[in-house]
Amino acid sequence: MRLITAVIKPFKLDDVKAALEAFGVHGLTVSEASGFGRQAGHTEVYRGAEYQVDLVPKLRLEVVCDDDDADDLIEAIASAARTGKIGDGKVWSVPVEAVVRVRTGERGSAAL
Amino acid sequence: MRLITAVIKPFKLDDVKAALEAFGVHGLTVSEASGFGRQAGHTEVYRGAEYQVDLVPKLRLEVVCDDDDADDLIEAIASAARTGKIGDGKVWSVPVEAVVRVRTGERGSAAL
Amino acid sequence: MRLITAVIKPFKLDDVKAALEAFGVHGLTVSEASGFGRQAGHTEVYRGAEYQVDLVPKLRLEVVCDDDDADDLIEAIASAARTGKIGDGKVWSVPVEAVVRVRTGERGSAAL
Amino acid sequence: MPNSAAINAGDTAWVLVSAALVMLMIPGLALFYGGMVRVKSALNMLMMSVTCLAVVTVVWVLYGYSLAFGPDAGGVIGTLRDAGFSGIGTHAVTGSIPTLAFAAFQLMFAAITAALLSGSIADRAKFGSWIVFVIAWVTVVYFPVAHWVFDPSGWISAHLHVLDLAGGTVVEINSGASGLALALVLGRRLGFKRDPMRPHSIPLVVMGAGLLWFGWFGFNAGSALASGGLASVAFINTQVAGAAGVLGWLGVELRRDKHATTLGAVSGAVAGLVGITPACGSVNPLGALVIGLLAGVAAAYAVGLKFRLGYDDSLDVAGVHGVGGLVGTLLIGVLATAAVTGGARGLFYGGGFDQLGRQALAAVVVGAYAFAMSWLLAKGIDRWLGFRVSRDDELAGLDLIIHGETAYDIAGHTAGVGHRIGQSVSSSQAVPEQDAASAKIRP
Amino acid sequence: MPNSAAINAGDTAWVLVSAALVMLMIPGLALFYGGMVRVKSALNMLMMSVTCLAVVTVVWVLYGYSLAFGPDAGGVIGTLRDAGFSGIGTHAVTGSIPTLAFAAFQLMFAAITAALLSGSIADRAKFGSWIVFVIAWVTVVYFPVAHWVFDPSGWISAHLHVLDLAGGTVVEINSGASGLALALVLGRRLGFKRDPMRPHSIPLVVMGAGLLWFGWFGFNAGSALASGGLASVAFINTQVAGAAGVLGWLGVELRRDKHATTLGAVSGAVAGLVGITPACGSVNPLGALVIGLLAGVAAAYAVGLKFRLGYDDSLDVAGVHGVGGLVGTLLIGVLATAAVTGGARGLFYGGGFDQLGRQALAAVVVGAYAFAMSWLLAKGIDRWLGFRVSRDDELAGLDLIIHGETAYDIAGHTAGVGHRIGQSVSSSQAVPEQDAASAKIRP
Amino acid sequence: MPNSAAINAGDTAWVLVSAALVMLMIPGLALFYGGMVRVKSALNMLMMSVTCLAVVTVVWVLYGYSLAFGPDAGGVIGTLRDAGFSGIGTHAVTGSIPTLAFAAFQLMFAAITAALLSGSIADRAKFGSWIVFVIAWVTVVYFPVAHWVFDPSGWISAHLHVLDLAGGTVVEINSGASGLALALVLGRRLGFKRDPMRPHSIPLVVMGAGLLWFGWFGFNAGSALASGGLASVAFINTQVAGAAGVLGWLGVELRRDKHATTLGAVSGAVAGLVGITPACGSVNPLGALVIGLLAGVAAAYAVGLKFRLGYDDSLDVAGVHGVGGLVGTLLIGVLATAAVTGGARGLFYGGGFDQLGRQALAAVVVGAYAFAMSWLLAKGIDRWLGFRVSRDDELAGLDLIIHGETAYDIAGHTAGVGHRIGQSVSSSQAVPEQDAASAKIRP
Ligand SMILES: Nc1ncnc2c1ncn2[C@@H]1O[C@H](COP(=O)(O)OP(=O)(O)O)[C@@H](O)[C@H]1O
Ligand SMILES: Nc1ncnc2c1ncn2[C@@H]1O[C@H](COP(=O)(O)OP(=O)(O)O)[C@@H](O)[C@H]1O
Ligand SMILES: Nc1ncnc2c1ncn2[C@@H]1O[C@H](COP(=O)(O)OP(=O)(O)O)[C@@H](O)[C@H]1O
Repeated sequence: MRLITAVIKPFKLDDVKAALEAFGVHGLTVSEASGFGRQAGHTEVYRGAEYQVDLVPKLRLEVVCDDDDADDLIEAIASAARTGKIGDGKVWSVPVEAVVRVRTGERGSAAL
Repeated sequence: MRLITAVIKPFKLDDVKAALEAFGVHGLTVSEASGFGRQAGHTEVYRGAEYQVDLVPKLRLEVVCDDDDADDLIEAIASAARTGKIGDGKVWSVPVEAVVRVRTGERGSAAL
Repeated sequence: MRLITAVIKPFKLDDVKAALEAFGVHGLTVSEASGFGRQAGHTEVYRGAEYQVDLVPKLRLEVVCDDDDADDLIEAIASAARTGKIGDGKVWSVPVEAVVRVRTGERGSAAL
Repeated sequence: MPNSAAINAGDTAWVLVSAALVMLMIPGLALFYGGMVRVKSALNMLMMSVTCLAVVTVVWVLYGYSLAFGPDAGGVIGTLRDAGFSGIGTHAVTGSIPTLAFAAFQLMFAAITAALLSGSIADRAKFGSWIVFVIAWVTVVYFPVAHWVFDPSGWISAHLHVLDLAGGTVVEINSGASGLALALVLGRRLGFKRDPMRPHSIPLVVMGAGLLWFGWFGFNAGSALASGGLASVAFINTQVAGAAGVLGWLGVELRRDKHATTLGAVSGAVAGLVGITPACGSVNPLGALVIGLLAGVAAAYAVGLKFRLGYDDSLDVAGVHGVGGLVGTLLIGVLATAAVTGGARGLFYGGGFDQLGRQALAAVVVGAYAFAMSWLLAKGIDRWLGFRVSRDDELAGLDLIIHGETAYDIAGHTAGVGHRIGQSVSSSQAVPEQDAASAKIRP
Repeated sequence: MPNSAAINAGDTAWVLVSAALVMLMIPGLALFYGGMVRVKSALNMLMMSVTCLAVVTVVWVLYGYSLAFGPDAGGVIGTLRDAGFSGIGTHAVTGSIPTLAFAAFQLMFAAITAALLSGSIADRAKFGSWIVFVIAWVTVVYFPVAHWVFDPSGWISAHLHVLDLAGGTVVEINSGASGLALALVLGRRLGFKRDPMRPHSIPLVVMGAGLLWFGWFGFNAGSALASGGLASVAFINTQVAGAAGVLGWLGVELRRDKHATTLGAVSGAVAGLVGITPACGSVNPLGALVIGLLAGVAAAYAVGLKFRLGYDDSLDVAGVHGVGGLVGTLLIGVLATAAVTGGARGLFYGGGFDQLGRQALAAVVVGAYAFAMSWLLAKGIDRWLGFRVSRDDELAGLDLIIHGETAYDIAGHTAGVGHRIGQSVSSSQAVPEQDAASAKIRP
Repeated sequence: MPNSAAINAGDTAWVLVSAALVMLMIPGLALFYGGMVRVKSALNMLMMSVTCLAVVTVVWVLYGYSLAFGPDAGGVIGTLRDAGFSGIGTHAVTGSIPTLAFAAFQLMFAAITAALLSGSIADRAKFGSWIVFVIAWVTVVYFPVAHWVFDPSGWISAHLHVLDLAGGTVVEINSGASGLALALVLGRRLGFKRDPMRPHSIPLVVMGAGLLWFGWFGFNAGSALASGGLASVAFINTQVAGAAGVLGWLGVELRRDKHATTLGAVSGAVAGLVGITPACGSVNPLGALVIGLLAGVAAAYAVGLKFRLGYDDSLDVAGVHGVGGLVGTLLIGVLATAAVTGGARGLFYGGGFDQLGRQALAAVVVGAYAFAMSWLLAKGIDRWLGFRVSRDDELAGLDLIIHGETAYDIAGHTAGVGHRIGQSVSSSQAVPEQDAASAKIRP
């Protein structure tokens, strides 16, 4: 099994979710994140003092999947999240040793 | 070493924490997450427009542990988090190469 | 490739970021987290009822890097985040199988 | 349209302003209460106040005013002659102001007193049952008690000669006793005494308290029904007692908890303001200082009783309003000064136990009546409709379950992400296989 | 300085208070609207109201008052004689109050009416263009219409004898029709009907609604311009209609959506208050009950039209103010009672269709004029300056792009982390190779 | 109790309302300031205002009123004869209103002026020391200065013939100079000029500003102490100057920062309102326009000085109140018009430099006195009790450390999770080995 983690632009969530569903993946976990990177942050001004905000809002997606699906899924997520502009994010995968569905205790592929 | 990640229903945190403590694990990291999956979301209505909210609130727990403990811990977490209803979440583990306690620089089991 | 995850005290972010930049790493992903551990929480009082809050605010940093850099980076992060007081946090690393830059589809080191 | 000669423009201006001020106390209370509950039921808390404003107003027009202030029937209740304000035009006068101004002012008292009760049953009441209860409660409890005390021919006013300018009995003891009954009937929140149920937004609580304090000037000084010396002494007494209440509560906290809290400060303010409500037209500013201080101290201790005794008066209606109102109502019997009342004097000023006895009797009667009737009404509604939501609904939070809403969508960059409007609209993009007929945007 | 004998202190107190109350409606509206939009453009929503308060006030002093209430020119407009309040000192009297008090009261009406329009173009307007529009709109639309209806020599007032105490035409129908025109010119928000655009903070909306309701007493009862019977009936009618509006809207929701929502309750309150605005000095409390209820019901249905018909009147200016104002303006023709008006009667009280016809005519004329002129002005500004922000800016949110701010920094422990002040300041610590000359803290 | 014949009901209504309005400015200020600081010390900011309201009120009753307005001693201070309002009953009259109404109105001025100071020392003051400072400061600084300017026998009023209707000296210059002294004594916040210290909630700031503006009508127009022409001109001038202040500040921002910010708009409003405070009863609306505009511009530039000169007047008490108050106090000497003042004229209207000189002298004397005494008091308290919290406490945030609270618990689904009530309660479930004796729920 693999765990695919994707850091994407927030407004791309619906597209990525659709791509996953088209692929037959119906579960994922999303959390809020912020990124530093090439993408520039923004400037805010309060009573004449300018603040440079470098953290850029991102969403962080996690999908556990079968080893065989991993590469295709990474590809699917990356294309769905792509705008072509700096800051589109990263997708990476790590090996998973075990996965359990809490409700039933099922393990492995059956747990997804 | 292993990293166990658990996605659970928020109100189960105290139970899982108690289970971990019973097991002798006294550290963990928690973050907020939302999940898509089998569990249905909910509907909200604002001035007559209905919104379907598919993201379901979850907590995401991370515990780094010794290889030997991993399986038991996964089991312990899963049973503590179980309600038997859809949406109870997932637990998975990945291999860890190194772990350091920031305060002391200790590595490996000593870092936990 | 490796994924380094660091759980640190929030006000140490700028120091860690500076250390990473000094090392030549210009990207990282940050998310909010809370930790249970040795560090004591705090007490709040509302209309005479005392609440013990055990969760301590933390930031969770993720950096994907080349295998060769991993150890030095872990060291760099840990020293930058260190205050020497309980609750400084943990740094751990896991092996990464693939990494993609969403914008370009580049893979491996080129994706960072 | 020229005014009737009996109408004093200055007095009318003051009473109209006061009525508006008391109205503002209702959103103020909504925020005060709403900030104090957990975020998952915050809107429900707001809605309990807002619907009181709506429902009690309508009931007031239809028959409430007439029950409370219509022609007296035996000192116990008004008759229905003035139902629908029939016959009460713009020329009708009460004292030196238009009767409609008086009616508007008193309307607000009924509405806010009902809203006060909602605090005792936070996070667990069925919404429809709450509305039914409110209608029944104002009819059976509030209107009669208001008649007894506020109408010159009511028995407490005419025969007991109780001093209660702005409603220590009618509003405070009444709501405290009724709230306690409600809390007992509905039972404790799930997790009471185990889970923390801390305020989700203290700035909201402070803002609500600020509006309450502001509105209380209308509540108390407006009760003079004229703009002059009595209103002025009631005004400054209100300010002084609110201030002293803050100090009283914070003093208890510093002694007991080692922290002076923001929630404590504003709770103390409310307790002090509650305490002076009956007494504002009977004592001088030093008396107000004493009453505010003692009300603050007493309420700060009283709110802990619910944990000791195990009843879940969630936002301390009995602990703050009941106790504070009792302190003020009784202390009139001690601190009333003839220079302010124009006659009656309290124990401290040589008036003996006479006034104190009358005050105590009124407090007991109103408290007992309110508790008993509220308990019966709540029990009846519980049998009939059920008054408490299911366990699952309570855990999920009333906002989503009852109102189909959540209070905030600001928690960062998922704000607005991952939702879809209805079915068809989004599905037309992302999930094209779904049926367009399930569209949920309503005309 | 002693007052002129013609000045009544009580009436003046009431009108000054009322002016202050109406002023408070503007921050109230800002919060009401601001809570209803997504968090990324919440400040922009606040700013549209705040700048109305500023800009319209200045315009009013310079020439607005004079256009609206200066010496009449043919029933259509005032002349510029009173521009800059020249010659209007502290002794000038209008009715029984100082002219400056009257001018202050009417000023607030102009400012809030302009602010109302901002709701129809939430999240997408260029800020500079909005300011230009506001100046043009009050000049070309508001001041003339106010003259027609509120000035005794205006043609609607003097010749049509329309009953409209507090501005069902001038304020409500006017803003509704103008808002609709604005929404049409600017077009729909990106993602309209697809993305949810839910309120980012309903407590903020409730607080805003509370201030609006409170301020509305000044708006309506203050329009009596004196403190007596007329003000009192307007006051209680305002309360009753607001309450009935809540019930009307919630009734529709319960029937249609199965949820009584908080947003619905306060929207209904506003609809009811809008409905009674013209009628508050013409009907009795039972009439107000009917008007409030119907306004609430009508508006609850009307807001759905924008999804059906596809125009994006984002916060329902037309749906709530246009529709509610129309309901109230017309129902005067049905429910006006001689006991309140002192003469004119509606259809229901045997007055025939006469008054109803006059009311309908005024509603149509004002609505048509406002729609047409607003459309022309908005189109012109759109050509000249552009009225809508770019696609990217709209997606990013106006707060950051236009105002360089974000509404909140409370989302937890990254609050305040990861920001730097300017360049040099932080760089002097963490990134020492940067140039100190890029410091951005401004004197 | 019938009113004394000398009491005018309309005037009394207006002054009572004004007192209530000024009271509301204190919660308004609390929100305005509270929204502007970082979330970790937001409650502390609220508490500094709330405790001023409480403490100053009590001090006022005990001896403050008497020091400020009791029988004059040499033009410098009042004697203690009226301490505890002894002998001041409901029939006592000041002008045309009850003395208690006048005392209530003036009370609010003392309370809000003290609260203003808290802005200069945000996020770093010991709470107990702040309370001690407030008591000392009103006694040594505020009450004397109020006597000098507001009491007819005070030396600035009686001999300098300075025009200052609502307290440009007593309130604004006084708080500005005192705030500066406080900021200097306490020193800069940790991270000043390096870390961003951005407002944690701008909607809260806007709401606070809205309440301030609303309350300012009472502050300024209420200072006429009667309801007529003077109140009316003060009222409209207040509105105009607030509006012009918005435009002034935003103008500076657009030129300098390229963004018109929400924080700037409301800061400009406050600056304009500050500017007109002394002048509202001396200039006409065009004069108010000039004063508001210049106050907005001057303050917008002045707030940057703290970064240049390195003192941390955190929320710009000196920059906004000091500078704005100075602008207004001086410009009376330029723009006062006989038509409004009934006599004195400014430079622009041919009055020469006479009045301007008097205004400048009063400004300098009050500013110098306030700065010097505040510096001494703050230094003394710092030596005695310490005035600043420890480094660790400042980093952790005052809310948790001092008040044992956090402002919000809304950040999502961990709201309310992971907390336990006391020790024993939760332990009885999850950690059964702990000792039940450590239970922390207090009665
Ligand atoms: N080495 C890294 N490890 C983890 N996350 C990274 C890394 N580099 C970038 N990121 C994440 O990816 C996001 C996009 O990176 P950025 O450099 O801005 O643009 P791009 O990926 O288009 O080159 C960042 O905001 C950050 O969240
Ligand atoms: N493939 C997956 N990868 C990561 N997280 C998942 C995956 N599938 C489900 N989840 C997480 O688990 C949660 C529960 O899944 P769900 O399908 O609703 O119920 P259940 O696990 O009981 O079958 C989801 O809300 C989501 O957070
Ligand atoms: N086994 C663990 N797995 C994951 N995170 C942990 C673990 N133990 C501790 N942590 C995280 O590290 C933080 C610091 O740990 P703590 O025990 O308080 O101090 P220290 O690391 O200095 O000994 C915790 O708040 C938690 O977020």
